[in-house]
Amino acid sequence: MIQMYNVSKIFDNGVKAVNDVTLHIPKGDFLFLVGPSGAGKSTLSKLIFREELATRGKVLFNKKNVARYKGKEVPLLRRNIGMVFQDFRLLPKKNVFDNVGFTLQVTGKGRREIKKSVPAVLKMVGLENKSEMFPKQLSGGEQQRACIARAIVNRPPLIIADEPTGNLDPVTSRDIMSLLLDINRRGTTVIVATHAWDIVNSMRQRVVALSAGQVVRDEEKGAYDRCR
Amino acid sequence: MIQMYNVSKIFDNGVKAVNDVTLHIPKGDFLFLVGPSGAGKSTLSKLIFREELATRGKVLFNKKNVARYKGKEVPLLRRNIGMVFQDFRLLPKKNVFDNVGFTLQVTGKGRREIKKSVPAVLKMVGLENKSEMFPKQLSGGEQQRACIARAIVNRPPLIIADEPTGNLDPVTSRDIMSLLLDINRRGTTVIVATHAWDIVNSMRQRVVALSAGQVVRDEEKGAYDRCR
Amino acid sequence: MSLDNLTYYFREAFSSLHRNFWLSWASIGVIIISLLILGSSALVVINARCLADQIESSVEISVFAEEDISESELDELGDKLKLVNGVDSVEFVSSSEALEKLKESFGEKKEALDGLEERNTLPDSYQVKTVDTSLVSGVAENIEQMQGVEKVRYGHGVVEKLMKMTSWARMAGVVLVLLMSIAAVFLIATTIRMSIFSRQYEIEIMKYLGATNFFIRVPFFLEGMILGTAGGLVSVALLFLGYHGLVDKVNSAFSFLQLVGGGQLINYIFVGLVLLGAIIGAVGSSIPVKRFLKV
Amino acid sequence: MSLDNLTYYFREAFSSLHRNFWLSWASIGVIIISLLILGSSALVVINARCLADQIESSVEISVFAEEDISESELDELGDKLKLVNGVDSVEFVSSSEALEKLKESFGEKKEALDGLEERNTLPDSYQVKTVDTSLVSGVAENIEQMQGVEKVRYGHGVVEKLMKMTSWARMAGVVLVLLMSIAAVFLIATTIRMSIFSRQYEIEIMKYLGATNFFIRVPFFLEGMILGTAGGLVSVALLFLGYHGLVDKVNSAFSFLQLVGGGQLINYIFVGLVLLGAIIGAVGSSIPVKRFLKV
Ligand SMILES: Nc1ncnc2c1ncn2[C@@H]1O[C@H](COP(=O)(O)OP(=O)(O)OP(=O)(O)O)[C@@H](O)[C@H]1O
Ligand SMILES: Nc1ncnc2c1ncn2[C@@H]1O[C@H](COP(=O)(O)OP(=O)(O)OP(=O)(O)O)[C@@H](O)[C@H]1O
Ligand SMILES: [Mg+2]
Ligand SMILES: [Mg+2]
Repeated sequence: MIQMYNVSKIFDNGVKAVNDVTLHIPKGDFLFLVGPSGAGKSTLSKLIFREELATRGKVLFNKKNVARYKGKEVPLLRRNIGMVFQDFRLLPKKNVFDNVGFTLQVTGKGRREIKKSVPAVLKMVGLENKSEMFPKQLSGGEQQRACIARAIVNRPPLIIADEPTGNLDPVTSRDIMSLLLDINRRGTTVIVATHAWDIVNSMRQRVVALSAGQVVRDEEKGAYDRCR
Repeated sequence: MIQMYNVSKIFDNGVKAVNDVTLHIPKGDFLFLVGPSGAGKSTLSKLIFREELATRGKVLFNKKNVARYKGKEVPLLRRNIGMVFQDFRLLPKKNVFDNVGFTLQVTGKGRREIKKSVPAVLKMVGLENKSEMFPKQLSGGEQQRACIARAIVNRPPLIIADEPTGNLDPVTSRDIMSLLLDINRRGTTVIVATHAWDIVNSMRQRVVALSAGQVVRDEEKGAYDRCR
Repeated sequence: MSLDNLTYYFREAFSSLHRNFWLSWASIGVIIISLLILGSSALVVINARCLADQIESSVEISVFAEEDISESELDELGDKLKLVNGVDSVEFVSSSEALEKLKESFGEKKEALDGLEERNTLPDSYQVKTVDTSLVSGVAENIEQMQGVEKVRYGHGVVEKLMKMTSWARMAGVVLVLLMSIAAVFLIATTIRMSIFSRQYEIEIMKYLGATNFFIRVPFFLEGMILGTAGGLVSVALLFLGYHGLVDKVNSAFSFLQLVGGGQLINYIFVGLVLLGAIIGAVGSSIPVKRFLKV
Repeated sequence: MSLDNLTYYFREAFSSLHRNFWLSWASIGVIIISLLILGSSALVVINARCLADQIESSVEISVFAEEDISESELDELGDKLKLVNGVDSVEFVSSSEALEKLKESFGEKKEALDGLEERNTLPDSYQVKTVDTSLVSGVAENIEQMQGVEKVRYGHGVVEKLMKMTSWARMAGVVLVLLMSIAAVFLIATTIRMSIFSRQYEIEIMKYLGATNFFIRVPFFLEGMILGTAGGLVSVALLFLGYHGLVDKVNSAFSFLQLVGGGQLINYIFVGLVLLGAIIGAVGSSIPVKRFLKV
């Protein structure tokens, strides 16, 4: 589903966030992206999402170079990707229901469908009682879960979750990870950038480790780090 | 240093975030605040910080009811508290150096002192190379560390860190926690709201567990939860 | 565009007006004031032009026939005058009519002229109006050369000054309305732009969630149109009431100064203001969104 | 306030102007346009008042003595007139001077009056000017009752109309400038308020970091003052150049219509505009901050 060939990202201020990464992610994969703070995990996700464009190299999504998506096509690319942003990015003036429903709204889904799908997804992440609340009125973990609900509600073929459990307690974290794994089992490709070493270690999925923008490890059934 | 007597916080929309909490935190304490997502940890911190006012009950800081701080005194209260916000709250149009220096600036510190203190603190959190960068240009973990640097730079008598390691890898997380413990050993009272069960368990400090706004456990040398 | 989308667009527009309450009111305020200023200038200009027209149309050439001319020759002269290029109308004023007119123009002092009736030295004349004020001097020269014409008179310097002044007033009017339009457009567009500026964050997120530019912009377009139309209607209402109050007062107070009381042009202005408000609102709201869509 | 703080405040103000580049320019644009509109209205009003003054000062009362009055009584009457309350000046106009004046006012048609010289029926008169136009009718009545006065005349209806019109013009002027001031203040304050609106998040954070309200507001105050002063200076410069260009053109084109070319009042307006800009900028920037400080 995703191929990266010698991808580098150098920001305006000269920071080399991603450095010559070559990576293949087949359809149906479940992949943990790990690495120390500032290793380039979020930047790598943004390259797939076309939030940033690669300085060098090629990023292919469904065999098409994402840099080739122009103007009107960019939204079509993004509708294929359910993104859990590290900084949440909830719409501040919409309540939880409308925030989650927004991804359905943009694809022109009718109100009936929205009214059916959204509550179901909110229930999955444990926010069934918060649908009328605005982002500002939510706790950190609740915002994070709203963000996860929004990413999965329109059943995209790819989900990228950037640190989806950073504000969640261990129990909820595990629930969320099981949810993602469940979605993966039904055919969705899932990429999770995370620092939750305990979960990574217990789930035994593919692990790609980044360090200073480079892939330093890529193991099937891997662990958070070699030593453990 | 902090006394809470039967404190409750009910938000406009009827949510009872903190429910009849009585809690004493002596000067020099190191306290972990734990509990599931939405338990009321952040709200409790905000009550001390006077970001929110208690609906019922009294919150005393240095023996003075925080509700009694009016107008011009509120800043004086806040200068005594180094706060690591769960949502960071970095000033978007100032670079890291100026963000961290701001807490010194507001107390009227001279430029010479700022130029001396800030780089030292940035080094402690590992951001010595990022001082010219703006919040938008930082990774999630880097923003979090900038926020921690800002909270400790003016050596306040109380530090409240709300989920300070949610975006940090295990190694950096441990470094930050040791830093906080170090600061605590020099006499600063430290409150850490966190989900990092591994760190809580290994550090064996006082643990206050919240659930649905109520204190359900308060143990010296406690653990993240009873079962482990 | 399905019905679902359409209701979504309108719901969004209205709830955004509601959520951005203060910004909406501030924008409407600015729209009202800008359009009021523009509308008032337009009304002033219309009245100035109308006054200029009145002044100009009162510029006439007096043609005095030779004293020894016969009655029939005099008539003939009148007919010939009508054929001169640029002449609009010709009116015969007899010696006694001239005295009447003179007395009239004296107003309260007219008894000073009482003695004149017995030996009226005022000659007969033709009063010639030209099609356009700029033709006066040319026509006058032509007439002077005609047979049977003793003397031609028109307010030489005065006419030229008047003409200058009225054409100035017209030009100044056009410039004023143009400048005011630019100012109004700038003010309204800037205000709306600012209010959208504060929503940059939202717009970018929507783009990240796979919304098309069109999808994001339509509610802004509608919102701006609603704001602009509302502002336009309020300012036209205020202008209408204010202006008609003024017209009533002025027209009854000064019989010699009559304001344009109504008519096509003024209605056009009122309709134009509402349209202008709606258009700047709609376009001004959807254009600035563009710069935040490039993510 | 230490030097460190002072430099901080100024550094903050300037770097904020720089960082909020677009908002700063938009605000300056709005300030310039608002002050230009206000300034132009003020100039129009000044000129209208000046014109009104000229018209009013030309309103006189003609006092005609009884026909059988002696030379010395006539002189005496003149002296008495000077003592009437409200009278500014008294001028004797003999019968022949009156005819001259009349002829003059006839302009090109004056030969029509040629016959009058032989039997001049125009009486001698005193031309009385009053201190203030509103006194004309009162003074005239008083004079009428004086001994030796045959008749008093002043342009009854006309004078009253003129007075009405000039006092109207004055009032309308005051109203116009007042309305324009309100509009300018509203426009500028709203714009600056909006630009601060988009910085709500920053202001709140500063408050959470222990900054005092004063500390947060001073840079906004300075920033607004800089914006306002800059906008004021630009608009005054434009107004100065534009107005003087206009005065030159108009005063040379129309000898009968003279614009106020300079003087104290106009300088006051220019200085006033810059001050107004600075004040609204400074106050308008620091007041709206207040609502975000309540955290
Ligand atoms: N817009 C930007 N401009 C400049 N530098 C940037 C920008 N975004 C990120 N960086 C830099 O690129 C590096 C990688 O950032 P990235 O956000 O990908 O890290 P990360 O692996 O997600 O870290 P974390 O776990 O802390 O979120 C960091 O050093 C960061 O400072
Ligand atoms: N401003 C608010 N208005 C209404 N409800 C609120 C507000 N802030 C918080 N709440 C509610 O209060 C409860 C406690 O929130 P709080 O942020 O204290 O939780 P928390 O323990 O910090 O959770 P987390 O670990 O997810 O950050 C939540 O259910 C939340 O929805
Ligand atoms: Mg990241
Ligand atoms: Mg919290």
